[in-house]
This record gives sequence, C-alpha cells and structure tokens, in this order.
Amino acid sequence: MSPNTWVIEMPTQKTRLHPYPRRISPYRTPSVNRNAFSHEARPPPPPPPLPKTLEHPVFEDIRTIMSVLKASGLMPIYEQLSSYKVGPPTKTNEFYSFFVRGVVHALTIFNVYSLFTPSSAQLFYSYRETDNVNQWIELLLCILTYTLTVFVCARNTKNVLRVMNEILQLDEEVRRRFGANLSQNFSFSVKYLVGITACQTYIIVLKIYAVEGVITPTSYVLLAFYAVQNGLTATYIVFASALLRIVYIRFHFINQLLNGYTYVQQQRRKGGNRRTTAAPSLMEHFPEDSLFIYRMHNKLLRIYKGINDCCNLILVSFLGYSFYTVTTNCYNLFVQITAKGMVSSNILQWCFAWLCMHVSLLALLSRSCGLTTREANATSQILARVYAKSKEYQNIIDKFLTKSIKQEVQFTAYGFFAIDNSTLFKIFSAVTTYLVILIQFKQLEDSKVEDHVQEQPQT
Amino acid sequence: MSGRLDHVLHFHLRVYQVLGFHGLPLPGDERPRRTRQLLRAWSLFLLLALSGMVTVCLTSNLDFLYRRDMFGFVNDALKYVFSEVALLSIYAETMASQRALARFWWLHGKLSRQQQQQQQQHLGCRLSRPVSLQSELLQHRRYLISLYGILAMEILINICLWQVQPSDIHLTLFWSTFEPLVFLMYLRNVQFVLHMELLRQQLAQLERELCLLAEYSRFASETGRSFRDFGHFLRRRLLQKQCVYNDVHEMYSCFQRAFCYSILAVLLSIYVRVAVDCYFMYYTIYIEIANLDYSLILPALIEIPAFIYASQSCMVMLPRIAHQLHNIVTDTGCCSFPELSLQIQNFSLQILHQPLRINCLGITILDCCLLTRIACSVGTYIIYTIQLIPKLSNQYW
Amino acid sequence: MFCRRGGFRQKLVHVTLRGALYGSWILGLFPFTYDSWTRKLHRSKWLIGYGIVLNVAIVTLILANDTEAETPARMEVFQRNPLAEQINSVHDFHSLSMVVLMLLRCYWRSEDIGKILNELMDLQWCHFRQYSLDDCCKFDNFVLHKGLSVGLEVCSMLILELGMYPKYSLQLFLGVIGLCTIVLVVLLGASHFHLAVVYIYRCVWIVNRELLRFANQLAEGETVDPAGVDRLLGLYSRLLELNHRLVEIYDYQMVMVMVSFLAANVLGIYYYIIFSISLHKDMDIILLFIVPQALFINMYDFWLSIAVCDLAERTGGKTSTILKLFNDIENLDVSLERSISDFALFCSHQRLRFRHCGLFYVNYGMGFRMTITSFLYLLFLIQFEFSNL
Amino acid sequence: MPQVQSESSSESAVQPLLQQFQLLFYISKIAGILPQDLEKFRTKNVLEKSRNGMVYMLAMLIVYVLLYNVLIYSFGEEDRTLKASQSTLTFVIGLFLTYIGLIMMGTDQLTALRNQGRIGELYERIRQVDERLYKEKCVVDNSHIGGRIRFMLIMTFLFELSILLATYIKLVDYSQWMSVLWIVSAIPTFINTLDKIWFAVSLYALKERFEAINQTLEELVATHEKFKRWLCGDQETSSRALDSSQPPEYDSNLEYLYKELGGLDMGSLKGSGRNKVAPVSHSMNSFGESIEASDKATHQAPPISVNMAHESELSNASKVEEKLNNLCQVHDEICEIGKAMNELWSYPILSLMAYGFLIFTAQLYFLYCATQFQSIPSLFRSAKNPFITVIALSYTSGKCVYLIYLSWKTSLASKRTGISLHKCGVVADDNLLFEIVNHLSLKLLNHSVDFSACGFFTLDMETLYGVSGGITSYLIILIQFNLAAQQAKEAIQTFNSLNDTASLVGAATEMDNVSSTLYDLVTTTMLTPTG
Repeated sequence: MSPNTWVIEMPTQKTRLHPYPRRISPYRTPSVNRNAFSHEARPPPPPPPLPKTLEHPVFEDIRTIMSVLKASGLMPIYEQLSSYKVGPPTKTNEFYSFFVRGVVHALTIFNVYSLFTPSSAQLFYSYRETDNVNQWIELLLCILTYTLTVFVCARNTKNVLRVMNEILQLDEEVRRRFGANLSQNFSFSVKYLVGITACQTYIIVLKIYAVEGVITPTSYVLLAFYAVQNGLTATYIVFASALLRIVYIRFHFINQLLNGYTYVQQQRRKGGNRRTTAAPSLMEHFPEDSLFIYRMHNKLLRIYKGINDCCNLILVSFLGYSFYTVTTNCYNLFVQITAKGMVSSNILQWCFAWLCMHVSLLALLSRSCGLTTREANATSQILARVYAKSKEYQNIIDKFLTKSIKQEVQFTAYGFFAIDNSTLFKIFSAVTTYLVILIQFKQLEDSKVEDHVQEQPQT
Repeated sequence: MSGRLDHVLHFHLRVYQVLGFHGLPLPGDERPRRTRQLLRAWSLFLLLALSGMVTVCLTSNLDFLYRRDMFGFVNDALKYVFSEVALLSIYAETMASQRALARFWWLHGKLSRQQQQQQQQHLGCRLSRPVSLQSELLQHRRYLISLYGILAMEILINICLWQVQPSDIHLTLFWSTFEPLVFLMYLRNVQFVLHMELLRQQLAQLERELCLLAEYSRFASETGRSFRDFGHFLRRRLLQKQCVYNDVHEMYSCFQRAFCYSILAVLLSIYVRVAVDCYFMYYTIYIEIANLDYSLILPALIEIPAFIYASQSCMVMLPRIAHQLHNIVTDTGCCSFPELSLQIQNFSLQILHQPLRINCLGITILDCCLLTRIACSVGTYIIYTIQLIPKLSNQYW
Repeated sequence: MFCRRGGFRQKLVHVTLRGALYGSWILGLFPFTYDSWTRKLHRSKWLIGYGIVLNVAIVTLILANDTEAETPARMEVFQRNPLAEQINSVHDFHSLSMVVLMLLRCYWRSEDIGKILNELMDLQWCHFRQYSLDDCCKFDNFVLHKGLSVGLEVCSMLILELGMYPKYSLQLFLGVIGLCTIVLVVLLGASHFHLAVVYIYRCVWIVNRELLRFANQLAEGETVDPAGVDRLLGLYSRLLELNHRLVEIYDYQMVMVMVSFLAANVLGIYYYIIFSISLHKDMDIILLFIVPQALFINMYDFWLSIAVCDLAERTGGKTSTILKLFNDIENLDVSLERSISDFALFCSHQRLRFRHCGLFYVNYGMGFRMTITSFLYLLFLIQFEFSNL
Repeated sequence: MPQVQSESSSESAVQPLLQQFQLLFYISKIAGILPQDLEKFRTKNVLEKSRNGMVYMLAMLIVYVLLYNVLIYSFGEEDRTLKASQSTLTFVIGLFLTYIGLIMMGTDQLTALRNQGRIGELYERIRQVDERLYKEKCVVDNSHIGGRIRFMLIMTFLFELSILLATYIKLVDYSQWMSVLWIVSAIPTFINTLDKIWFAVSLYALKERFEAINQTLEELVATHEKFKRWLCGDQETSSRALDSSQPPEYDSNLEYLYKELGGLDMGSLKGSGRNKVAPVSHSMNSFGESIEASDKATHQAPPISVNMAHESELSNASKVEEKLNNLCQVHDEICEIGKAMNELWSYPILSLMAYGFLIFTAQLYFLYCATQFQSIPSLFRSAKNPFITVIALSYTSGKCVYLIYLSWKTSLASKRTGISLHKCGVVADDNLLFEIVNHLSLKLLNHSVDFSACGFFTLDMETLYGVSGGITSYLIILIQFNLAAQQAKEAIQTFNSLNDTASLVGAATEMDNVSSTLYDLVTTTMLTPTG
C-alpha cells in the first residue's frame, strides 16, 4: 500500500481514540464508548440482544459470495472478534488460502506452458487467421486478469480487513445512535453467482461439443481452469459492486438523516404539527446530528477510497478484458451471420453467452459505482437545502459547504478513467471503433485471398 | 483625451467599419444615428454581394470547383458553403446584436476612464497626459502581431504561389473568388482577438492591483506598521475591485452575446478548410498533379491557434486573480480584521459564481485542449479519406 | 514500513541526486554555480558557453559520421514500404529539433530557472527544514526509479545501436557515443523538471502532514493557533506559484519529449511488426531481445514521467480531503474556522495540476488516452502496411 | 413581467400554468399521448389519471403499430425485389431504421402512461412556486406561453405536412389505393413532437421562473443604487466625476447612442429611467434574459424615482434576509422540479436523441446512395429528393437541438442567480448582508439543475460537438463500406466472392446497430487528451 494513504488514515485512528467521550458524552455512557472506539481486542462489553440475534449484520447479506471468495483464497478467512470487529485470519486459514493461491499460480504456469505447446491446438477452432489470434489474446488476457486478481488480493488482505472493520465500526455507531441496523437483501449477488456459473458451464459444454476428435486430459484441465478463472474474476467484480452497494446504503442513510432538516421537510412537519400539538423546535438536534453526519461522511469517504484502492488494478484489467471479449464476440457473431453457408449455431450460442455475461457484469459494475458516487456527492446538495435562522447553525452549514466546492469524489479505475453510468456508453463506442477496424482487417485479408486466387490462373 | 479610444483602436475599428464588421459609430463622429444606419446598410449590401458571388460560383458550370472527380468537387463545394454560412452569421450579427457590442465598448470606456483617474490620483494632478502612440502599440502588441503577422504571411504566400504555380483556369477562378472570403474570415477572426485582448488587459490590470493590495497587507503584517483602520482601507479597495470584476465579467458576457454565432461559424469554416485542404494535399501528392495551392492552408493553420491563444490567455487570468486575492493577509500585525476576510470570501465566491469561460454557444470551451482535439480529429478524417482514395479513383475515372 | 532500511536508501538517493547534478554540470546542461555562503545559485556565462560549444560539437560529431543509413535491417524495412522511411525521417528531424530546443530553452530561461531553484532551496531552508523528510518514501522511490531509468535508457541505446550493426568500425563507435551523449543530455534535461516536481511534491506532502497534525490536535482537544494554518496557506500558495512558473518554463521541452517518446514507441512496434511479420524473418537475437527491451525501457521512462505528475496532483487533491476532517470538530474558535475556510476556498480555486502549454493535463487519465490514441494510430499504420502488401 | 401587469394580476391570484396548455392538451388527448382525464382538465385545469384515457391511449398505440406494420408490409414488396437486386447493405440498414420511429413513439406513449399521475404533481408544484414568488412580489405571467405553444404546433404541422405532401406527390405513385397508407408514415414523428412540445414548454416555464428571480434581485440592486444616490445627494458630482474628463460631444454621442440602443446600458448603470423597452426580437438571442431583466428593471424605474426611492430593502439586512432566503428556497425548489421533470422525460429524450442521430446519418447516407443511383428502402424515399431531405433533416435536428439549447439556457439562467445575489451584496456593502450573501451563495453553488438522458450524457451544447463528430465519422465509414460493396459487386462477375459482399453488408449493419451510441469514436475513445 502506498505510504500516502496514512495521510487520510491517521486522524481517524487518533481522533477516534480519545476525544469521543468528551465529544458525544451528553447522550452516551463513557465506558461503552471507550470500548466501542478503542481498537485493542479487549473482551467487548456484553453486546445488547439486537446484535446477538444477527451476527455481523453487513456480511450476513453477502455471505454466499464471501464464502466463495474465501474458499478460492481471494478473501482472507477472517476471525470474528466481536459482533462489530473482525480480526486477522488464524495461521491455518492463512496457510490454506496461501496454499490455494500457490495451486492457482502453478496451474496458471502450466496453462501458459501448454498454450504455447501444440498440446492445446485442438481447442482452437480456426476458420481464420485473425480469429485464432483473437482467441489466443483473449485467453492470455483472461489468465492475466485472474493472476492479477489473485496477486492484488493477496497483497491487499490487510486493507480489505481494515475496510471491513471500518464498515462494522460505522454500523455500530449508527446502531448506538439510532438503533437502526442498516442492511438490505443482496439477493442480486446470489443471482449473479448462479448466472455466472450457469454461463461458464454452458460455455464449457459448448466448447467440448465444438472440439472435434477425442479430448486429451490436458485440454480438459485447460477448459476447467479457464472456466474457473472467468467465474472467479466475475465473482470478484460482483463482490466489489456488493461492497459499493453497502457503502451506498450508508451514504443514503446519512443523506436521509440530513434530509429531515431541509426546509421542505420542515414545512411539512410544521403543517403536520399545526393540526396536532405544539411543534417542538425542529432544529434542536441539528448541531449534534450535523457533527455526526460530517464524521460519518468523512469515514464513508475514506471507506470508499479504501475500496477503490483495493480493486483498482483488478477493475482496470477486468474492464480491458471484458472490452476485448465483447469486441471479439461481436466480431465473431458478425462473421458468423455474414459468412454464408457455414453458420454454426454452436458458435452463435457461445458468443451470446459471453456477451450476456460480460455486458451484465459491466452494467452491474457501472451502475453500482454510479449510484454510490452520486449519493456521496449528493450530501452537500441536500445540506444546501437546510435553512437555519440562527448564525451558528448557518456556520455549521457553511463549514461543510465551503469544503465541498468542486470537490466531487470519483470512483476511478487507477486514475485512468472514472467509472460511472457513462462508462458503459463509452465502452460501447470503443467497441464500435475496434469492430470497424477488425472488419477492415478482414476485408484486407479477403482481398488478399482474392488477389492470390486471381493471380494463380494468370501465372 | 480619456474619453476617446486611443489611436490604434480607433484606426482598427474604422477598418472594421469599412469591412462592415463593426456596426457602431465611433466616439467623436457626429450624427451617430445616421452613421449607424449607413453602416447597417453597408454591411447588408456587402452580405448580398458576397453571397451572390458564392451562389454564382456554386451554380455556374465554369470550373470554379474541382471538376476532375466527385470527391474533390464536394470538398470545394464544402469550402464555399461553409464560408457562406460564416459570412451570413458575421453580417447578421453585425446588424442584429449591436446592443451587446455597444455595451461592451461602453464598459470598456468606463473601466479605462476609472483606471486613468486612479493613475492621475497616484501621479498627482498631471491631468490628461496624452498617451504616446508607442505605448499604445506596446499595449496592443499581441493583437497587432497576430494581425499583421498572418496578413503578411498570407500575402507573401500568395505572391510566391503566383510566381511558382502554372496558371490554371480552375485555380485562377477558384482562388480569385475564394481568397476574399478567406481574408474576410481571417479579419473577423482577428476582430475577436482584439476584443479578447481588451478583456485580457482589464483582467491583467485587476490582477496587478490585487497584487499590490497583497503586497501592502503582507508588508503591514510583517512589519506591523500600518496606518489607522488599514483593514478598513483594504476592505474598501476590495469592494471597488469587486465592482470592477463585475463589470469585466459583464464585458465578457457582452462579448459572448455579440460574437458567439460568428465565432462558431468562422472557426468551423476555417476548420473545414484545413481538413479539406489536407485531404487535397495528400491527394495531389497521390496522383502527382503539379499543384501547390495547398500551401495556402499555412495561414489558416495559424488562425485557429491565434484565436485560441488569445482566449486561453484570457481564461488563465482568473485563477491568478483568485491566487492574488487569497494572498492578502487578513490579520495585519497590529489589528486582526474579520470583516476583511469576510470580504475576501465574498469576492472569491463571486469569482466562483462568475467563471470566465469563452465558449462559443457553450459548445466547447475554446482553450488549447481544443487544439489537441482538432489536430487529432483532422488526423482521423485524413486517414479515413486517404483510405477512400483508391476506391474513389477507380470508381470515377 | 518500507523505510526500515532508510539509511541506505537515503544514501542511495543522495548519490543519485549528486550524479544527476554532476552529470548535468559536465554536459553543460546546468549553467549555475553554487555559492555555499549565501546558499544561492548564480548563473555563469562560462558554463553556458561551454555547454553550447560542447553540444554543438557532439551534434556535429553525430552528423559527421552517421552510420545509420547502411543498416541492412533498416534498409530492408524502408525498401519494404517508403511510408516508414518518410515517418522515420520526420522523427529524426523532430528529435534533433527537440535537442536544440531543450538546450536553447535551458540557457535562455536560465535566469528564471535559477530564481525558481533559489526560491525552492529557500523554502526548504526556512520552512521545511524542521520537519523530518526521511519518511517520504515516494520521493526516494521516484528519484531512484528516475536514475535507474536514465541509466537503462542509455544502456539500451548502446545495445540497440551496437546490436543492429553487423560490422563495427571507428566511425560507428564515434557516432554511437555521440548519440548516447545526446540522449543523455535530453534525459537529464527532462529529469531536471521531474526532480523539481518531486521536490514540490514533497513540500506539499509536508503541508498535508502538518494540516493533519492540526486536525489530530484539535480532535484531541488541544488548541491550534490560526496563524499556523495561515502560514501553511501561504506556503501552499507559494508552492503552487512555483509550480506554475516551473511548468511554464519547461512546457515546450516536456511536450516535445513526450511526443518523441510516444512516437518512438509506436514506430518501434511498427518496424518490429513489419520486420517480423511481413518480411517473414526468423526469430533471432535482434527480434527476441534487443528491440523489445528498448521498447520496454522506453515505455517505463514515459510512464515514470507521467506518474510523478500524477503523484503530485493527487497529493494536491488530498489537501482538500484533509480539510474536510476539520468539519466534525465542534466549538472551533472563529478565527481558526475562518482561516480554514479560506484555505478551502483557495483549494477550490486552484489545484496542483500540470498542464503543458494548456494542451493537456499530465495525469494517469491523459496517459491512458495517449496510449489508446497511439495504439489506434499504430493500427492505422499497420492497415496501410497490409493494404499495400 | 412589468409592473403594470403585476398590479393588474395582484388581486387575481396566480393563474395556473396549465391554463395555457389547453390547446396542446386537447390535441394530444385526441392523438392519444396523454391518458389524463379530460373533464377534470376542462373544469379545474388539473391533470388526473383516468382509466378510460389509459384504455383509449393503449388502443391508439395498438392501432398505430398495426397501421405502421401494414404500411411497411405494403411498401415492402419493392424492398424484397430490391434486396435481390441491389446491395443488401442499404436494405438491412433500412429495415432496422424503419422501426426506430415506431420504437420512439412506443417509448413516448408508454412513458406517458407510466407517469400519468406524476405530471399532475409537477404542475401543482410549479403552481406553488408561482404563489411563493407572488408573495415575494415577483410575478410570473404565463400569458405568452400559450402563444409559444401555438407557434410550435403550427411549425410542427407545417413541417409534417410539407414533408408528407411533397413525398406523396413526388415520390409515391398514387395509382393504387394502398398509397394512401403513406400518411401513416408521418404519425410517429408527429406524436413524438407533440410529446416533446410538452417537455419543451414546461422547461421554458422553468427558465422563466429563474429569470423572474434574477430580475427581482436586479430590481433590488437598481432600487438600492437610486436610494444611495438619493441618500447622499452627490448624484451630479458623481456623474461629473464620470463626465468632466471627457469632451462634451462624445458624452452626448454616447447618451444618444444608448438611448438609441435601448438604454439598458445607462439604465442599469446610472439607474436613470429614460429608456425604451427592448424590442422582443433582441430578447431571444443568447443571454437574452439579462436584457429582459434589466429592461424590466429600467422599465419600472420611473415609479421608483417618484415614490419609493426613499427606502430600499437592501438598506436593512434583517428585512432583506427573509426575502433572500425565500428566493433561494424557491430557486432550489425550481431546480428540484427541473430534476423531476428531467427524470420523467429521460427515456423519451434518450430515444429521441438516438433517433435523431440514426435518422440524420441514415438520411444523408441514403441521399448519397440516391446520388449514386442505387435504390434505397422505400420508407426513406424522401431521400431521393435533396430538397425534401433538407426539410426533413432540419425538422429532426431542430427538435433535438432545440431541446438541448433550451436545457442549456435553463441551467445558465439558474446559474445567473448567484451573480445577481452577489451584486446585491456588493451594492449594499454591509457586513451583516455580506454574511448572508456568503451563506446563500454557498447554497446556490450547490443547487444544480443539469439535464441528462438517463445519466448517459448531459443535455448541453457539449453533446452537440460529440454528436456532429459522430455523424461525420460514421457517414464516412458507411460510404467507405458502400464503395467497397460496389467494387465487390463489380468483382462478382469476374470472380465469385459472395462472402465479401455479405460480410460488408453485415459490417455496416452491425456497425450501425451499435452506432446508436451518441459519442463518436473521435470524441470519446481516442481523441480527447483533455484533463
């Protein structure tokens, strides 16, 4: 990890350590606080019955996907210290994931080796020069992406745990403050898992049917590993978007909280109160809430950056890979459609399966990134809708607004480009470009063929 | 002679009046109403005459246009059509949007008068010291360079071309009709440059004064020596500067209101011309015609950068102003002065609200980034058209 | 965490910087003399004259015995397609002009460069001396990488030139040596800019750290005097101004250097493809090792030059993020609040960015786009190649 | 919005915006675009959802689709012959493009069906905004919106009829009765245009609200300047300070000139009310709103100078704070309404943009084909005649560009509020007021009204840049493929390369399918190394 991240990191440790009791003492017993915010693994206070019923509320939702990732060594198999804190994995688990990664790398090496030896020749149906090259590049890209994923995950173990801990901490704070535990059903992750597995198996079956002749065990291994690689990369992307969705929920929560103070709500509540009882002064909780919200916002921004740092490279390589896959598949599709006579439904299905999988993944990723970013930037806009009579309240508002002029956050792929709704759009226009170029190459090849054929009779 | 424009401006505005670009009477010529109507009529006449010429060129079966293949023909037609559009927008704007232009010059006069008054206050009461011509030339040097440099270049290249080029009926017809349009467009372009240059001068002046204020305040805070209610003084000055900035921004918006359409049209036509001529250049090389008229795009290649350089140098002033503004030290050594920082915040918020972005109709911001894009897109189109050539050639002859 | 072996690393960095300094002195690229008493750099006419004479001599040396023409491989490629030859001649001319422009700019603006360097040293001495500079790992990393890349570039140049030729001769050696020195000159000239940038980066980094310390102190209930924040703001604005002037001085050189690097990469791959595929050469040492390593080192250097600007830019962006940390501190005293919001407004107006001639911002995004663009143009070139096959 | 009208409309409460929409509502009701209840609208000008309307609308939709398919079928025979004879490329593109219009119409109607309830709320919110503005003594009159709607409708009819008739007379053989079906081909664009007129006019109304706010602030400024001058009676000295240093004839010239040019200039600077009102022709050029605003300011200057010059609201901050707060809240409310409206119409706008892009490209491409005497799909026969093509293109592009332009202007108007606010602060320099102004302008900086099509691209003029680039490059590519196809066709006789043609055909189709992405390769992928 870059030594610069501590710049953001440090205060949130130190500050969280001491000042809290003094700060939010009015409505909290100090003892609980100190445990809540201190990092040493002292036996936690007997947690209230609420967390007992559902142990760590966040990761319950995405349990399945996490278990998959844990099993494949992409995620550390962490220990759960308390209901709001996870610890580093034990030695055996660590060794297990280490072992899995070793196996993966070994397989990769074997894979590459056999790619460059004729043993894998039968896997490449080839009706053209270019397509064969495309196949090769695609496979290599896939291998590269997965290997990169494994490496980055292995390196980022600590960061992932840190991010998780922060999320949990934040949840605890929210729950202490409002008794609300933020959770949402992440059924989409499970759906995606099922879809990915289905796609991969389907593709494998198609491939096996496509291969003529008896299949050597090497090719079986190759195919299986290829499928696993694709599946796991896709799973990781789903996981990343699930994390983003979690952050999104938090952002949304504080925005809602803030939304209660906007003039629209105020008027509405006034209207409500006029009928019933005398209105309690509406802004009375504003100072504490605003402090809480600002702190939450800072923490959330930090978590957001943390997630971004964790899956930077993976996102870049995945985007590149899926871009390439989409392009080549569109190209194949087009060749299949236009090449009269030799339309094989097998290849069509194969292309469609690939397209479905990658396009849906891209859509999921860009959508969740866009949602989270918009929500993160919406806070200042909502705050701008809070109108306060008294001067100090206005100062509280100003102090946030001043610091958020022209300071929109972005979820970038390693700083190369921002990932949001428009990314999908740009990717498709890029696909068009490369498609045109590929087609022109194909034309060139055809014309070459014609020329040769025309020359032969003359000579 | 503070009220009048200085000689350089006066002269060039006269020139633009003659070309029908500047529809306002100059200060100092009597019976302004009649002058205005005359100018309007004059520009209308010019517009009609030139468009008539263009229509003749487009319709007549003399080879004003490149006849030898379809693509060349289309390209020449494109040149004419776009320059016609540019002419239309130019003269329409000259006739229609005089309000903004008048406002622009009024504000310019007001601001320069204020500056002169300040200078007179500074220099004691040496009133109305005539501004020497040399200093004026120095003041407007950028504009003058960009005007006369390109003009000289254009003329030079034309002369060389006439010497070298074997005279061909198509070329003579084409360039004799097309060259005036090119010159008009080019002069209009330089007129934009003039206005932006004036804007830039105002901004630079503002920055200088803010810099002075920052110096004062730093000095005061370092040495702790300052006269009574120094902060108050600073605050007054800042308020004044805010008003000045407000006026400058209004000048800018007037400029945009007055010129947006013709900026768009002129840049577009120049751009099309460059792209088309690049195509021709490659084409003539490709089919070995002894034809050098693509050397005429050299000035055109400089025109867009000249414009963009002026607008960019306008736009980069803004962060500098903000920089100087924030350099003002709020707590002077003797007395901390909260109102001053309040004022500073107000000013910087105002700057945030009134950004200075020269964009033709908001289509794209005219800074150097545009240059990169233009270069790249020209390259791409060239590549496409070059790929077209062989197919075309064996299709049409 | 990385700086456990800090001492050794520090030494290494020191050595690298020294090497760069002395190297540029020898090559007449750094026409200043250091007065250790007033701690200032003074421009010296003699060094300028020396540099001019030296470089003119080197260029003439190269032009005198330019043996590039009769490389068999090149000749084949150029006979293969003339387009490559045209492009190559353009590129040669461009690189020559690049060298000339870099030296001329360097001498002509040497006054301003001297001012900037002096002010930088002044800042270092007056304000940043008391802070510990050891744990700024990125600074060290970058300096080391830069040194490494310069060395590698020269080596790969040597290998490329010597490896391509079948027969050695004195003329060839002279030409190669001259070429390498010129390349060294260019690289050092570019690395001056990058070193200055990385120094500025370090200063900004320290400012960030100070702000952070303030935030922590406030969070722990201590008090911070607003004068400190104001001082930091002053430093920050001075740094930005320095950066602005620096970019303005160096932008032409940097643009040319970047363009030539990109062009070199694209053309290299292009020739490589022509040579390997359409000439149906068998894989030999040249194809397998020499050309690829040259390409890789080239890209490495290019990416390094982008990475440093991006690093500085991101650090500048962090400042406003840190300022946000002051939000959730209650009962801040008014003056401190005011100075912090001043800082925030300043950040909203100006940020630490590198924009060469206003043409493009230098950061990762730009690097990405540049890569894609060059890739596309490569594709177009290859299309032509195939189409006139 | 001059004072006079405000006086007149002061006793009558603000009339709802929807009053102006009557004509449009009836027409679109008949055409089956809006499911809302007719009775409710006629009686009390509200849009409420009604089942009958829904049923009617669905029926209309189905009828349209059927008719259109019949049309395609009946005009399809020659296409089939064409496919055999002519290049299949143009055929497939044509077949794809013929359905775009239908898709667009379906999108419009289904969206209207989906949010039939919410549109009513939207106008209700606008009415509330009007009331609040009225409380702040700035009155928005919707009187000329009706005229606007009428004008737009007339333009639509003109375009549709001209295209339809010209094509029918010139290019359709009206020997067999089937040719009457050709009228159906105009339906989708017509319905789409009606729907877009709703959007455009509502957007324009929002823009006017913004301008009203700006104008109120400007009035405050003007009033206060007069007040200050009246307070310290050094008016003539100050004016002397301006005028003394210049020769008289120049001064008189200028005075004259600015009287001539509609004296907003002297007006808002010197606050002297002796000017003419700006002619309306000027009020629509870009930044026109400022002209209008300051014109109004000067227009109602005389009453100020007569009676109410003695006090200005800006003089006591506590009183003006309330007003500024309310104005900002209204501004924010309008921004919200704009967002909501954009969200309601996002899919139709997206489909419209895609349609515009595709049709524009296709029309030009078919024009090219027609000039090469290749036959083109029958539904695009209007491309055979360049004149009709020009009309059709200007119609389509006019729709798209006008929407984009209007949304751009609206966001500009919303941004100008901050400027006017700061003017208030600067004119009355008073620390209390400065604090208020800072606070509010911080808020205003965070009010954002930006229109985007499903978040894919924002609707501002920048998009035009990309779109135009896209159209050019795709046109070039298409023509390239077409040429290649021609050559291949010539090559067929000599040497059988059926693959090649087919592939080329497919190439173009494939490309065109994907090419509905608005940004072109030039602007997005490679060629923008901008920060």
